[in-house]
Amino acid sequence: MTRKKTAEKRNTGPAAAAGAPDAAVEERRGLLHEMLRIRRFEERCVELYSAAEIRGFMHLYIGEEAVAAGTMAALGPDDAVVTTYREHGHALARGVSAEAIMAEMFGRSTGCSRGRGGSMHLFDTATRFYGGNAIVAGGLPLAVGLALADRMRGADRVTACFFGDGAVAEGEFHECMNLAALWHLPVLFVCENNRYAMGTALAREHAETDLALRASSYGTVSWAVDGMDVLAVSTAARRAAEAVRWGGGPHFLEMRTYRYRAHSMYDPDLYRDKSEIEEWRRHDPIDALTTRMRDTGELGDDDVAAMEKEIAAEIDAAVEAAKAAPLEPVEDLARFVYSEEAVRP
Amino acid sequence: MPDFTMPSLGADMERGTLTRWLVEPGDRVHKGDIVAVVETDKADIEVECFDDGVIDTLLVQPGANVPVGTPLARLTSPAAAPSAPPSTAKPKPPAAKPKPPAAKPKPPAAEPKRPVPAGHPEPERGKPAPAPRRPEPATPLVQRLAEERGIDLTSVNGTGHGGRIVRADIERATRPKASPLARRLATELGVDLHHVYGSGARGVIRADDVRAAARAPRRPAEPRPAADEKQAAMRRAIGRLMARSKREIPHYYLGTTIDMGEATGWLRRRNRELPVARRLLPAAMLLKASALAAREVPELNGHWLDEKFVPGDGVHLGIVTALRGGGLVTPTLRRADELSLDDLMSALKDLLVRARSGRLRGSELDGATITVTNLGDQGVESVTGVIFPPQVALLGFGRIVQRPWAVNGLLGVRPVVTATLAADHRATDGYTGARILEAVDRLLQHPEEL
Amino acid sequence: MTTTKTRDADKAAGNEPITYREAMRAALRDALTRDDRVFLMGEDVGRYGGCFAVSLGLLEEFGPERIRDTPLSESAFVGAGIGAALAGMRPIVEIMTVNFSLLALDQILNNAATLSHMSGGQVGVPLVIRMTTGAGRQLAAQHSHSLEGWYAHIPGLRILAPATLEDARGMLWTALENPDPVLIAEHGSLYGMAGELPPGAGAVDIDRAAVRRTGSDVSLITYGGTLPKTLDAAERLASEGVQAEVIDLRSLRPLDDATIMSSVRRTHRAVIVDEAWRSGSLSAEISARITEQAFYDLDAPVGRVCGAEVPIPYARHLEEAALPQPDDIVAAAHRAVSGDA
Amino acid sequence: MTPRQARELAVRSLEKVAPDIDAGTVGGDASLREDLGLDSLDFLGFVEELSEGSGLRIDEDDYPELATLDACVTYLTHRA
Repeated sequence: MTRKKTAEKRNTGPAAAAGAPDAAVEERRGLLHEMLRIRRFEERCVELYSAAEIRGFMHLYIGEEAVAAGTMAALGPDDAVVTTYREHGHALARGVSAEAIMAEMFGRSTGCSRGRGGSMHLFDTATRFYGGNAIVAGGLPLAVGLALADRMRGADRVTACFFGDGAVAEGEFHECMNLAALWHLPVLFVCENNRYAMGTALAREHAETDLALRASSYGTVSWAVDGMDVLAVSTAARRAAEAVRWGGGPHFLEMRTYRYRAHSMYDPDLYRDKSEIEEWRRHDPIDALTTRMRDTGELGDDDVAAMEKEIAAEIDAAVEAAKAAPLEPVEDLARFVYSEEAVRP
Repeated sequence: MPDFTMPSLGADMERGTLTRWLVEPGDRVHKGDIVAVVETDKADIEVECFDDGVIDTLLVQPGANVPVGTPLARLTSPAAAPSAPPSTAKPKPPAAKPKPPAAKPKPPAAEPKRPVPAGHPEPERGKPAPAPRRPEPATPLVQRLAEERGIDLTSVNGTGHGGRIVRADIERATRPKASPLARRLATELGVDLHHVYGSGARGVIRADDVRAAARAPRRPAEPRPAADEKQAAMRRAIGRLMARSKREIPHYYLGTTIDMGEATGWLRRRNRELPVARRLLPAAMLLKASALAAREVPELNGHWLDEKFVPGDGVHLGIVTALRGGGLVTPTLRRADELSLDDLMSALKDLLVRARSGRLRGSELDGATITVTNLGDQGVESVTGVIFPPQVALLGFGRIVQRPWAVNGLLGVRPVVTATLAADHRATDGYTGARILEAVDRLLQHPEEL
Repeated sequence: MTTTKTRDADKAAGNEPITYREAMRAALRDALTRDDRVFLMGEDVGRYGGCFAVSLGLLEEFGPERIRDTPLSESAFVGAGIGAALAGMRPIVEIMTVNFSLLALDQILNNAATLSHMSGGQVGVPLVIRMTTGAGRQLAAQHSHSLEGWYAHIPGLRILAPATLEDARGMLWTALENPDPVLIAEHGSLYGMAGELPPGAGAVDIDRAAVRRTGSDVSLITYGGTLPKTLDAAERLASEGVQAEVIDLRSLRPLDDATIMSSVRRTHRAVIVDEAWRSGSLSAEISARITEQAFYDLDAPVGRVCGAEVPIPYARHLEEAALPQPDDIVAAAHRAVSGDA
Repeated sequence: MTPRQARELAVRSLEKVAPDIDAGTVGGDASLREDLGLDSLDFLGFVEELSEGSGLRIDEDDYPELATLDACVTYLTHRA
């Protein structure tokens, strides 16, 4: 199963022919590049938000990059993705261009939702990215439906549905887990348990905090994964996705991860103390992989610098393009409330 | 080296209050360091710096409330700083000056403007100008009724004893309740809603009521009911003006007969070559002669104001125009003395057509310095008019008639016209009055010079 | 083969009287037969044959994959219908009654109605949702709501109210072919209505209102379950010297302003009959549009005959008092015509 | 010009100059100046309409022959 985008580019090199070890190195390099890319992108978003270039709500993923990078690596180009408002990492890792995402957050017509969705509602049919959903657990029924269509047409595709620990307490979570299991639907539930539902810690929102255990009660194959270890994430995601693709029914992965920054730009983050954040930073997924690859000689200082340089250039270009991009003309305000003539597939 | 500015910390944050600095001038700061605490409506939020550098000066003191983007501290580059570790040595793009918040995309077009029903012209509006306030106070009943129906008593014409406002006046002034369709039909059929019986609940007038009122037997010659009302109002206005004129102005009258032979002969010869549209009427010559004469006798061309004569700023002729349905209006022909006969003729035509169709502008109805009445057109030989205050003179012309006339001792038949003058004895006396009639006579003997 | 299939076939062919529910069933069968992307999903639509027996026999004919009974999870299966539509299927989701649709309102509003616009036109939701609505069968407050007006408030949705056999038979296919989400509100008291369907009756338009009876004195504007009552009232008014025109809206969003205004401009009087509570109802919207677009043609205030603003009571006499009845419609029409409104 | 056309032109011209007079019902023998109250200016406009409508050149000397509608009809039918 080849990973979209970055990984493919590298496989064409001589290393690919040499077989596994180099492929593994390439894959790790790809995962590191993806995680670093997500982090730098969001750090730049903080600056832009402070300068009021980006407005509205913005929810950052910094700290959880391993889940997006690892899981997307396990998906194929025809698979579908449904996610939440904390979606920049998912969109980037899935292959939505940094430029289209940045333009969207600048509210420009070149944004991946024409500037109408903003940070919380990114859409991209090319990568079957069916958007962020700002209603907690609101995306789960959509994912079930996408999987239902695949099941009815015998398509061996996977629908990956991302949501947080907060969604597990929603009625829709219960309804969808039961329906997916009942109808044996090809959906991969990816629960990013970052230990806080906005300002409410895990133990103050769930009587039973072992979310994987909860999920298994629906007859769905479920297990927990260290969401701060990108290799653990990608291994688990690959195994689960394969099972789902070949008719193993829905699978549920509880990614135990952590967000370093507040719930959103508007959150004073008073509900946890700084020491806890520092504790989790010591298991930072980027530092962990960088250290490991340095120790095994797979990664040198200049490799990291080159990666940073390439990423910075990509982000700068995205920001400049977004600033220069046009706004959607007000005359188009009502367009697409109803479909234009063409009937969709 | 960009300044450190007040960050935007929320979707609707326009301003922020600096609570505390966590650094002082001289401190070395790195990208991402927390440098200050800002108070928002939710709580105090720690604010990070986005650049590496040294705090140079703190521009804003704690407690200050400033708009987003305001420079809070000036930074200098870490001149002698050790070479930055590779990972952080990113070439920083030239940070733009603290720009005003991104040009907010124009807010989506406000809801399409709600269609406001076109203002419906009230047929009743346009009542004649309110008469001056009645001395006698209205009765309590009338006060209450006016109060209830939101009517301004000064705008009501009192028809009671001594001009007192009585209940009937209030009824007439109240805006009748009618359905929109009824109100539209009333305008289209020229029905005055005041005279229509409302068959609907609480006397509401409905379409059928208006149709019935419109169908009521109407003799073609008899003016339309709405015209009655307007006619009566006009009659009252003219009556008041003439009464005041007679009361206040000591009139004296002069008259003379003018030989129109030269003038009418010249006119006929001239008209023969012209198409109908460009032919002149005798009236035009009479008006031009009057204007030129008024210029020669300025004492009669002006106004009597607070006991003294104010000469006019030009010869502006008030032209008495009879309206076919009865009543009259006096449009003003400005600077009549400077108009050629042709220009005067076309101006006269235009004024009279618009006067008759009620499309005169306010400015065309006043400002006359002397008035001419030409009722001769209606077959009367001699006209002695009543001066229009505050003017001081009025010229009148009768019909041009054939009369036996001695010219150079020989008897013949000549077309003649009787010209009269009514003048204000306070401003002038007979001697001056006579001079204007002589001037008119002399001018009419040389029509080609008019 | 099962009896319902053969008997239905005869009725659909117009050989003998057919009921509203049988016409809707014929529409379902026709759609399922013509397009394999079409499937029906809802509580008890399969083995039970539908809470109002509309889908009786379809499970046996089309199988469990395309006639899917669902658990009692309105948000999940309505959302799943939306998801399947996103993926190109043509689902027909049956929500047993409008009363239970409140549990799926978030999916209908925030996903079905919004995704196309919010995504800049990238994704569409070609979904049909059917739900039974209205009162009059002594089902008490929680099972007697009329909430089509709520849904007619939402841009991005189309709302239909089939009140005749032709519309029950013909609206579904046109709705399925429409690329946007369409809600079909079927008034519960109409299912048993019997009549003749012209042979070969098929798809009908879903944009225009219909003048079910012409008249010159007053326009009676209504939809769905109150159409029969309004037609009865019109008959009585005729015998009392008032020629009433009856307009069946058929589409609650978008509203067919042209047909409404052309009627009101002829009759100069309008009475709107709407079973829902009057405050903020569809009748309020139609009245506002009439005063905006035909103000100078009104010879009386726009009248409204609506449900009493109370939770619908169980007791028969109370329920009848709470709902608009022909007597109320006749009285309102007289008030408009005689001008003591 | 036939008598009917002439009368139509005369009535139309009168209506144009004096819109408030119901030209259709006015007696053919009613004097335009005295009975209907047309003043010299109105009459000039009336003559202007007649000459334009008929293409005739109407001199001042002919004015007396246009005193009533009937007179106008005979004047126009003979001349046009």
